[in-house]
Formats: sequence, C-alpha cells, structure tokens
Amino acid sequence: SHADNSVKLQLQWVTQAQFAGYYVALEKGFYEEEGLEVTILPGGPDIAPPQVLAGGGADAMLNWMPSALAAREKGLPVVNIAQPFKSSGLMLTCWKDTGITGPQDFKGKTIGVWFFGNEYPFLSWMSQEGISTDGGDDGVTVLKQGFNVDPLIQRQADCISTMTYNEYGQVLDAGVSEDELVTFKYEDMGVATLEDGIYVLEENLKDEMFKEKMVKFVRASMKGWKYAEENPGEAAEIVLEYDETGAQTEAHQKRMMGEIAKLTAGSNGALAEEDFQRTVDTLLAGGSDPVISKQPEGAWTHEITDAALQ
Amino acid sequence: MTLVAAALVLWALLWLLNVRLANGSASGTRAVQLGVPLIFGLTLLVMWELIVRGLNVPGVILPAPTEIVARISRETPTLWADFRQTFLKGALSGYAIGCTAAFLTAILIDRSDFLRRGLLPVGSFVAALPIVGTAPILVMWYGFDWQSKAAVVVLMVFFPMLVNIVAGLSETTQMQRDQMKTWAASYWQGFWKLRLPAAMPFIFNGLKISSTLALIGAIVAEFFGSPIVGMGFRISTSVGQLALDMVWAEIVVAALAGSAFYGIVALIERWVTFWHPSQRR
Amino acid sequence: MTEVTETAGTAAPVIAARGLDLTFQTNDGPVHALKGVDLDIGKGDFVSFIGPSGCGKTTFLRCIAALETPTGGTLTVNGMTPDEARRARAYGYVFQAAGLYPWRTIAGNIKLPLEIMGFSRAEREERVKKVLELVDLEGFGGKFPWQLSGGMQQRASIARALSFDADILLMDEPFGALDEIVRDHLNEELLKLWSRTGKTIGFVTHSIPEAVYLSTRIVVMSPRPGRITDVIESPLPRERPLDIRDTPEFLEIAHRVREGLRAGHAYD
Amino acid sequence: MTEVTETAGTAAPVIAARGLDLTFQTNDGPVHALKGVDLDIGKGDFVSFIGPSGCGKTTFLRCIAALETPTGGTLTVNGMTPDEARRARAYGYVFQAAGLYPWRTIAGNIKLPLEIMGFSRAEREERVKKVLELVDLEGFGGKFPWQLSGGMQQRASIARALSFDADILLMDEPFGALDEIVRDHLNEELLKLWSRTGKTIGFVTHSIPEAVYLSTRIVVMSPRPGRITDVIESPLPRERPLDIRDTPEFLEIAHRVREGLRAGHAYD
Amino acid sequence: MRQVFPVVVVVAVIVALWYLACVPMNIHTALTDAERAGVAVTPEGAAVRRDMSAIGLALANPGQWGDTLAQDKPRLPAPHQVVAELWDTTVEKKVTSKRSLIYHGWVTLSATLLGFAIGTVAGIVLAVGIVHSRAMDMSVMPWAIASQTIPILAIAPMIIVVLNSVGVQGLVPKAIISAYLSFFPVVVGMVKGLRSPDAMQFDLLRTYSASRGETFWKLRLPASVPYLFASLKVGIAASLVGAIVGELPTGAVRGLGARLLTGSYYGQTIQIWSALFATAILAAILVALIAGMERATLRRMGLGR
Ligand SMILES: Nc1ncnc2c1ncn2[C@@H]1O[C@H](COP(=O)(O)OP(=O)(O)OP(=O)(O)O)[C@@H](O)[C@H]1O
Ligand SMILES: Nc1ncnc2c1ncn2[C@@H]1O[C@H](COP(=O)(O)OP(=O)(O)OP(=O)(O)O)[C@@H](O)[C@H]1O
Ligand SMILES: [Mg+2]
Ligand SMILES: [Mg+2]
Repeated sequence: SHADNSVKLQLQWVTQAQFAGYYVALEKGFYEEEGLEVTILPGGPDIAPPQVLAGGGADAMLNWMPSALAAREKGLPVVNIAQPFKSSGLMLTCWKDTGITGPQDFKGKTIGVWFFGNEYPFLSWMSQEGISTDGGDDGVTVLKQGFNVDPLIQRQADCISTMTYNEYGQVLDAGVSEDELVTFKYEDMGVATLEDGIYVLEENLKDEMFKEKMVKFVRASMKGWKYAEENPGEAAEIVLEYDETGAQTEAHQKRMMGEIAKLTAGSNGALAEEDFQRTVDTLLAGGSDPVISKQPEGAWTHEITDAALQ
Repeated sequence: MTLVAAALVLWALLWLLNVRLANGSASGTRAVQLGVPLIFGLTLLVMWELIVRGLNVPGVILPAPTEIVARISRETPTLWADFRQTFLKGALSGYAIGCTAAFLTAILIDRSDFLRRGLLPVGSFVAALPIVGTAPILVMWYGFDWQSKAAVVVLMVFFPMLVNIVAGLSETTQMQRDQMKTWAASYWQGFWKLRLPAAMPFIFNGLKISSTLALIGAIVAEFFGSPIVGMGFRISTSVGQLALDMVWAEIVVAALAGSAFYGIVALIERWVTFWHPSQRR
Repeated sequence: MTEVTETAGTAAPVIAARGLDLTFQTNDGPVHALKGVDLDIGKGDFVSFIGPSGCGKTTFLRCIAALETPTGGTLTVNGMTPDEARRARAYGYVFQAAGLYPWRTIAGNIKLPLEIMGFSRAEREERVKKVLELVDLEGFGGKFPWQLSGGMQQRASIARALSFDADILLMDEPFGALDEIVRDHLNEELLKLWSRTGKTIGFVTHSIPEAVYLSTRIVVMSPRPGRITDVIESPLPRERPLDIRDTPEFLEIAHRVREGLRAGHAYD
Repeated sequence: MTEVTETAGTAAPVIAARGLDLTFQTNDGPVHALKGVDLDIGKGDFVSFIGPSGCGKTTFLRCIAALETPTGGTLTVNGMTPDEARRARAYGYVFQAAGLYPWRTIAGNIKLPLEIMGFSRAEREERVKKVLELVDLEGFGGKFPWQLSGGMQQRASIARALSFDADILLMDEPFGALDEIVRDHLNEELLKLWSRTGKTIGFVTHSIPEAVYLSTRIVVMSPRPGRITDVIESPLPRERPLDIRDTPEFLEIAHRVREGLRAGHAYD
Repeated sequence: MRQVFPVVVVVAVIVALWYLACVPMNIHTALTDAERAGVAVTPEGAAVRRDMSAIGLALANPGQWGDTLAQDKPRLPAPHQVVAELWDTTVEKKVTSKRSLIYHGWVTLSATLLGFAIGTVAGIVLAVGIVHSRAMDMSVMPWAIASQTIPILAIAPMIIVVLNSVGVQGLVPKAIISAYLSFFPVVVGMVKGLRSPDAMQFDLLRTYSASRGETFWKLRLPASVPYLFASLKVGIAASLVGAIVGELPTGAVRGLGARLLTGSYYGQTIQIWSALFATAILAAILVALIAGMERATLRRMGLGR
C-alpha cells in the first residue's frame, strides 16, 4: 500500500516557521523533484501526532523525542529516521523581580508548563534538582499553561515555558524588555531533549518501497531546511503563504525563522548518537514518574539518513 | 473476524431479549425498567470489547473496556482528586452561582417589562458565544484554579436557567393571577404562594439541562489552563501521553457523575413537583 | 337599552352601575364588550346573569371585582370604587374552573386567602374547618385537588371564596362542568348558604333552570355590543325546594327567560 | 341488575351486549368500570346513555367501538366482534371535544377519514361538500378550526363522522361544551339528520332534557360498579319540535329519568 | 420601535459598563507600558503593583485611562477595538482572503450545516424508533442522556483519529462532531412532539381503522412540527458549537474555531473577541432563519396565529 508516491506529514503544531523546511521543500518543488506528492497536516493542542500515525492518518510525524519514546514504551513502536533539529529551543522565562537567579530559587514559585508531551523535560529537570512539583514552600506550583504568554504577562505565574523562537518573542512583543527577564535554556542546564525529529512506524520500515519513499522525503526535506536557513526571509514568506488561519504576522514569522535557523544549523539530518543518549539519560533520571523506565532499543535508525545523504 | 461476528450475534440476541422484556407482561416493573437500559449498555460494552479485540485496534486509538476498568481501579485516588477539583469545586460552585444569579435576574426581569424586552434578546446573543472562545478569556481573568472553571460554568448555565425561570414565572393562568388580585395580594405574596410553585416544573427543567452543561463546561475550561489536577487536565495530558485508557477512565467518571447529577436533580424534582401531572401516575 | 332598574325596598344599592361601557382594543379593532349597562344590586340580592356566549357576563363580573377597568360610565361598590372595594377585600370570587393549586392540599388551598389576609394560625384552622363542613367536605382537607372529583373540587373552591367572609360573592359559571345531579345538589346548598348568611351574590350561568331556581333577579344580556336586554324579578319565595322547578310559576319565568334569550341570540 | 331489555319489533339487534364486564387495573387496585351490562340496540334506534360521572358511559361506548376490550361477557356488532366491525369501518365516532386537527382546514379534517379509507379524490370532494351542507357549514371548508366558534367546530366534527356513511354513530357528550341555545339548535339538526338517514345512534349526555328530547330509549346507568339501572322507552313521536319539551309527556319522562338517576347517585 | 428601544438601551448600558471595566482590567499593563516609556506612575515597579487592586490603581493613575482603551493585546479589548477588527476582517477584506472572517465563517458554516442535517435526520429517525418501539424507548433514552454528559472536546480528537484511520477526512469528521451535539435536542423534542397528540386523536384514527403508517403521516408527524422547530433552533446553535469544537483537533487550519484558537495561541485578544462575536452573530442569523422557516411553515399549516 506504500507503492504510491504520496507522503503525509503530521506536524505537531500549527503552521509556523518552526516547520519552514518542509513548506519550503513543498513550495520550491524539492519533493516534486523526488517524485513525491507531500501533504503537510498542521497540528494543534488537541492533536497527538503518534495517535494520528497509529491511526494511519499520516506516514510520518514530527515529534519531540520524549513523547516519541514514551509512545514506544506504550506499545506504539515509532522510530526516529531523521533529526533536522540539533539543539533544543525550550526554556523557562521568569520575571527578574521575583528574585529568581538559579533553579534552586524556583522553590515556592509558580511555574507554567506545557503538557501534552512537553512536560517530560521539565519534570526530569526538577527531579534532578530535587525540587518537588506538588506545590508548597519546598516545591514548585505547576500550572498547565495555555497556549500563550498571558500567565507571565498577567503575573499569574512567575515563570513560564517559552520557545526561543516563539513565545519568548511574544513576551518581548508585549513590551517587556529583556533585562526584566531571566531565562533558563534547557540546553544550558544540560537537560535538553531532542525536538522536532521525523518519526515513522517501525513496521512500515520493513517495507522497501516505504523506505525508499522516506529516503527521498528526508533528502528533499533537508534540502528545504538548508534553503530556509540560507534564505530566512523568503522561508518566512512561504510559511505565511501556507498559513490558512490568516492569523500569523510577517514580523513574527521572520523572527521565528531567524531563531529556528540557529537550532537546525548543526544538523545534516542524521541523528547524533550522543544527543540521543543525553535525551535518554535526562528522561531516565526523571524522578518518581519516569517517562521511560529503561534504555530504549531500536528507537532510531540511520538507515534512511545514510541512504539520503550518502 | 470471529470475534466481530460473535459481537454481531450477541447484539442480535441481547436486543431480542430486550424486545421481549419491554413488551412482556413484566414491563412495568422497576426491575425491567432498570434492566432494559442496563442490558442495552452492556451490549454496547461487550460489542466494543469484541470489536476492539477482533480488529486489533491499537490501544492508543481505542482501548478495550476491560483495560479502562483496570485503569479505573488502579488510579482511583487520582480520579477522585480530579473529580473533587473539577466537579465539587468547579462545576458545583459554578452551578450554584449561575442558578442563583439567573434566579435573581429572572425576578428583576419579571418586575420590569422593559428589562424583559431588553435583556432577553441580548442574553440569547451572549449565550451563543462558544465556550471554546470564552474559556480562555475567563482563564485569563480568573486564574488557573477552579474559580475560572466556575466562571465558565456560570456563563454556560445562566441563560438556560434564566429562560426557564422567566417562562415558568409566566406559567400561571390569567385566572390564577386574578384570584390573587381579588384577595388583594401583594407582589411578593403572589410570587411566593403562586408563581414560584407554579414555575417549579420549568425551573427543574432548567436545572436538569444545566446539570449536564455544568460538568462539561468545567472540564472543557480546564483544557485552556489549569493546575495539574482536574478531569479536563488529566484528559488533555493523557492524550498527549497516549494513555488513552486514562482518558476513557476520566470520561467514564464524567459520564457517571453527570448522569448521577442529572438523576439527583430529577429525584428532587419528583419530590418538589409531586403535584404536576407529569410526575403523577 | 332598558330602563334603570331600581331595587325596591333596600336603601343604597351595594353595587351600582350607570352607563357602564367597556371596549377592548384588539388587533382586529375594538370589541364592545359592554355598552351602556345600568344596574343596581341591593344588599342580599341573588342576581343571575344569563346570555349567549360572548355577551359580556364575565366582563361585567370582572368589572365589579376590579379585574377590568371600564372605559366609560360609573360603577360603585358599597359607595367606593371597585378597586377600593377590592383592597378592602370585599369580594369572594369563584371562577368557572375550580382553580385550586395542585401543590396545596384542600385545606391548604382554603387557607391561602387567609394567609394573604393575615389571619392568625388558630383562626385559619378554625375557619377552614367551618367552611369545609359548610360544603360537605369534612375529612377531605388533607387530600390534594387532583385526588378529588370535579364536583368536590368546585365545592372546595366555593369554600375558599367563603372562608374570609366577604360581603359580596361573585360566581362565574361555577357549576358549568358538573353533571346535573351534582349540580342540583350544589344549587340547593348554595341557596341554603345564601339565606343563612345574607350575602349579596352575582352569579353567571348558561342554564335557564339554574338561573330561575337560584335568583331573586335574572339579568338577560345580549351580545355585540354586550348590553342588558331584560331584568326579570322572580316572584318565587326565598325558600325553594328542588321540585319547585316543576311548578307553573317556575316554568313561566323560565319561558320568559328563554324568550328573552332567543331574541338576543344569533347563532355563532 | 336489570333484565335483558329486548328491542321490540326489529329483527337481529345491531349491537348486542350480554353480561359485559370491564375492569381496569390501576395502581390503586382494580376499577370496575362496567359490570354485567346487558343491552340490545336495534337498527335505527337512538339510544341515550345518562348517569353520574364515572358510571361507565364512555367506557361502554368505547367497548362498542373496539377502543376498549371487555374483560368479560360478549358484545357483538352486526353479528361480528367490535374489532371486526371497526375494521369494516362501521363506526362514526364523535368525541366530547371537537378534536379537529388544527393543521387541517375544516374540509381537510372531513377528508381525513376518506383519505384513510381510500376514497377517490373526486368522491372525497363531493362528500365533503354534501356533509358540510348537512351541518350548515357551506363556505367554511377553507377555514381552519380555530377560526370557527365552538359550536361550528362541533358541527364540523359531526360532519367528519358522517362523511363516510358509517351505519352506527357513537356520540360522547358532543354538545357538552356549548351554550343552551346553540345546543337546542344542534339537537334539532341532529334529530333531522337521524330521521333522514335512519342511522343507529348511541349518545352520551349529562342533560336530562337533551336525553329525553332526542332518544327513542334512555339508558340510565349508575356507578361503582358501572351498570344499567333503568332503560326508559320514549313514547314521544319521531317528529319532535323544540317546544315538545314543555308538554306533560315530556316532563313525565324527564321526571322518571331524574328519579332513576337520583336513585343511583351517591355524591362523589 | 417598542421592540427595539429596550434592546438599544440595554446594549448602550452594557457598552458603557464595558468601557468602564476596560480601565481596571487593563490598568496593570497600561501602567507598566507607561513606566517603560518613562512616565511617572504611582506606585512604581510592576512587582509592587502585582497584587494591588486594579480599581485602586486606576483611581491613582487617571492619566493612563486613555491607554487602557488602546492596547494591542489588552485583557479586555474596548468595544470600538472589537468593532474595528470585525469591520476590518469582514467588510474590508476580500471574502476569499484568509484574513476574512466571512471566509472562515463560511468554512465553519458548511460543517455546521452538514452536521446539522446529519444530526437532525439521525434525531428524527431515533425519535421515530423510540416512539414506535418500547424496547428502544426503554434502552436508548437513558443512554442518549448519558451521551450528553461526555465532554465533547475530549472525544473529538478521537473521533477525528478513528475516522481518519478509515479514510474519512475533511468536512465529514467535523460534521459528525457537530451532529453529535445537535441530535440530542432533536430526539427529545421529536419524541415529545410525536407523542403530543392526545388519546382522543389516536382513538379517532382507530375508529377509522387507520394503519400505523397512516397514523404517523397524518397525525404524529404534523402534530410534531411545532416541537421539531423548537428543537431545531436549539440544535442549530449546538451544531455551530460542535463545528467549532471539531475544528480544533483537525489542525485548526480554517474556520472560526481556528481563529479563536490561533488568537489564543498568540494572545491576540482582539482577534478572539471579534471571532467570538462573529460566532454569536452567525448563531443569531441561523436561529433567525429557522424561526423564519418556522413561522412560514406554521402559518401554512394553519398553526401560526
Ligand atoms: N381580554 C380581552 N381582550 C379582548 N376581548 C375580550 C377580552 N375579554 C373578553 N373579550 C371579548 O369581550 C366579549 C365579552 O366577553 P365575556 O367573556 O364577558 O363573555 P361571556 O358572556 O362571559 O361569554 P361566555 O359565556 O363564553 O363566558 C367577547 O366578545 C370577548 O371576545
Ligand atoms: N383507562 C382507564 N384506566 C383506569 N380507569 C379508567 C380508565 N378509563 C376509565 N376509567 C375509570 O372507569 C370508570 C368509568 O369511566 P368512564 O369514563 O366510562 O365514565 P363516564 O360515565 O364516561 O364519566 P363522565 O361522565 O365523567 O365522562 C371511572 O371510574 C374511571 O375512573
Ligand atoms: Mg364567561
Ligand atoms: Mg365520559
């Protein structure tokens, strides 16, 4: 059934520059050159990409590695076939006037966290710091943060999760200057996990035709990414073109593209084993509620990237 | 495939049983009246189980009922904590505030025809605001804890209640009102002794509708920001963790709580409006 | 239309209408429910109103009870305006349907006006007991209205109108829905009550025998516009056994009423 | 209770009841609506049923029309069971309230049984025209029920029952809600219609004069359990002007009916 | 005029209160902005003001009131901001533009209408079954009530995924969610309506020895029409909510629901509010359309007086 040339890619969020590489590849005809017919399915807060993959609604998905590994343990064997993002863009952004200077100051504070699979790195981090997440003076009070930066602006939370390329900019857009804020990049804290990898179902990889299709897909996608890195302005325009909600603004997408380029810069598409291991170690270090309980086997493959990048 | 076939056969058998029960001589008895819907529900569950197993539906898409039950028994404390947060704190307080506010507004509207003609159309417009739009706003205004959930519930139940109370208060006949006039009764005498009791069937109609809305409202509001407890929180995060059995466990709790709430209101209704023809046999 | 009919004997009339007009403004134009109605009702009179449907019987009764406001003419009750009389709680009004509150027991229903008028608890109990006896409903005080037959409900509603001892009793087809035997019985009871208490009664009915049997005066009305076409004084004695209805005097009056009625009647 | 009353003269009775019982099972225990009812109704008879509320008049009529199933005894209609007779469309039934469908015009209402019984379009039109004339409603066919007065609605409902020419006409207090004058008028019309068509009519009423004026036989019933206490044959001629009601024969029968009624009547 | 005047007065009062409410609602941000721009405010420091009452702050800084009505991302946008946004995104934009609310409204409307049609048909069919089969009446009704206690937002994604896995995509999944919400009022209303004729009206048809089918077409169905319309009015509003809910887990790419959601991602309160109002206006129009159909039908049936 994989004999045709169509590939459906499930994103994990709405259309924005975070996914510029794929949109560029589509717009610039890179997929077409490979003979592929690619459909990009935008995501949203209610969409669990692994679920879509399991339901057969997509051939490949983008996902954060903690979430993908968790799905693997849940009995949905997904495999990372490419990792266009080298570094993590996740960080905590806090008001400086709360007196927070380091992770230990989080105690007694209120912190907004995204759930829906994105909470794993945070929980691991806190457990490594030995801070409980059940509130109280010795722990942090965790809020399930919505999809915007209001909780920080309204001061309902002392810190919120932001992405370097998205929410952080929104905070600045709200008129806050950088020196009013303190930020903690997960990357700097040593608890970064891999974001935005390309995953497929393990069983599909037994199918040679499918593999071949994925090779072409990854090759074209990476071409798209590198083009986007070099031409951020044009890439942002292309993303805007594909945004059907009509809610995105040009300034916002341009800045986002600039930040995204920094994250993809170090990757040629192939997963770096040490990055993988660092992610796994972070997750395994997770305290009482570990995301994964054991070292995963076969959660990634270089087969596709090797063939694509030869 | 055989499991699926078995499911269909079972469906046919249990349905036949129900038809016989419903049309049989014992159909008026309490046992049958409870039994028939239970058998029907059981049929659905067994079909679900057999089809999920028969078609090998992955658990991350649709878990089998047995898995859900297992999850419920394993996670009872979590479910209870969520229930307390969402239902007892968010839904119930919102329900109480919303119904009370609607009641007071209804009296106001009742006393002034001008307000009735002005407020009701505007109210019906406000009632049409979809909860997925209002919930984020209210979370922004009232914070992440149950207060914002209660606010969403208030907004959801207010208008259905208002409409029903207003309709109920005008339910009295001309004759009954004239009677009060011939006794030279004051507004409040007429209100407490005639119009309020006469409005009870309508008020309970509103209370019943609102009882299902309240829980749904509280759950949905949690999708837009919450502390890390609550039924809506658990549902949305469990979907992200692909713990679909947990999602369904919460849905079961929601359906049970919602139905029980509805049932309790219906029981009180029986007791208060015992005199209404629909409650007499 | 007719001359002013003065009540002979009694001094100032309890109810006095002069040139009473009432026009309803409806979507289809004005409806003249009453036009130029002149009538005096003396203390202790039993006046029946009879006439085809829509001739304004109910409207006239409602004007007396201040439930409608006349658009012309004057109407006084005990020398006051009807509304003042209403506030003074001068009326007991019995509507066509019993109109009992289904959520109150029979006793509770009878207590209702007493509660509103602020009678003490003890006095309420006592009065309820008294009027329940009066209408032959001892022992039914604890039942709910729907547990009683139509006739019993109607008697309960009469008891309710009697409970607070208003001087004027206005009854709008109170027995319309009952069967003939029950009706006869209630007619007898009503007559007894009237002669015992000396109340002034206004009574609307569709039944000629009923009107003739009960009244000291029968007011015949005709519609479009509603007006009084005839006022018939009854020569029957106050004491009236049921079989008075087979006497020639009775039949004579009944005949006169029927003629008066037919004159003013246009089918539908 | 009473002897079997055979209709003199006519051959096989149209309706024959023998020891008819009907008991309703209710939450408060069984209600004996009919007990041991024996009655024969001959072709062309006009039989009135009179009795206090709840004595089973309606129930008996409903048994004949196969709307209730007796729990004992036998009942035949034209030699068939009532249900067979119903399927053979032997009945025209007029209910107490007019019961016209508000979403159909008067003509549409009358057409309803004709549609169900499969009359052709042309025949339907023709019959509607005929019965509308019969009940004096020419020109009202296009009106909706609520545009007509109560009396006119009741006539339309009679027209509907007549439209398909059933042999047996069953009428359950058809004029109960109308005022006396309109009622008199419809009584006259009904009599005319009956003598013109020779239908067999079963008629329930609460009014003694109405029963006496209309019927060839008056069946007096009494409640708990519902049974026949008296069957009174009327000696009045078939041709009956309205003022026959003032004749001594009429009053004599009326008196007998009243006595019979009173005997069986226990207040409520 | 008699109808409109009270509404106008009430709306005017609400707008006035709304403007008043904007001041304390937005004062915190206004003061912080002003402070950043170098204007003196009392007291100084956002952290100090954090827990202070908004009304107190507003009274202490009357100079900043104007700013509260002209923010980019206010907590409570001022009425004129919402109206301007509505105007800008409906009248000023081409209807085919992605930034046009009319375009998004149309997307939502098409799912709403399809869902409404499915829900209505399903509701009527179910009601007919319930009325004619005792077994269905006893078994289905309690579960129909229970089905409405399930939070639709929770199962909407699952419906989408399950349908997706059997190859159904696009409009239909959204329509099914919308149908799920609208079938219930239709069932309840239709069951009531189909049972509304009194015993006498049924008996009448029995004396004609009419069949079940004839009873249905000539009595039950016409008698249920007023009930049907009453529940259709509730149903169409529910459909609209359902279509919006259905848009969220389909990637929220188009439609009013997507506007609400993306507005909320980026904290664009003005956009949320205008989408909210657009939805309510759409609902009002749909209900008014049904009410119009109701009036016309009932009048033709002789039931509209
Ligand atoms: N509130 C009203 N608005 C408009 N017209 C009215 C109103 N009340 C009564 N009418 C009209 O006034 C006329 C007299 O009505 P009324 O009820 O007094 O008649 P009635 O003699 O009591 O008739 P019935 O015997 O049917 O009770 C009728 O034509 C009626 O339609
Ligand atoms: N469906 C029923 N279920 C139970 N009891 C019934 C039913 N129908 C009638 N009855 C009872 O049977 C008895 C006879 O009723 P029926 O209606 O025949 O009286 P009726 O003579 O027509 O009275 P009315 O003059 O009030 O119409 C009454 O006691 C009534 O309560
Ligand atoms: Mg009247
Ligand atoms: Mg009867």
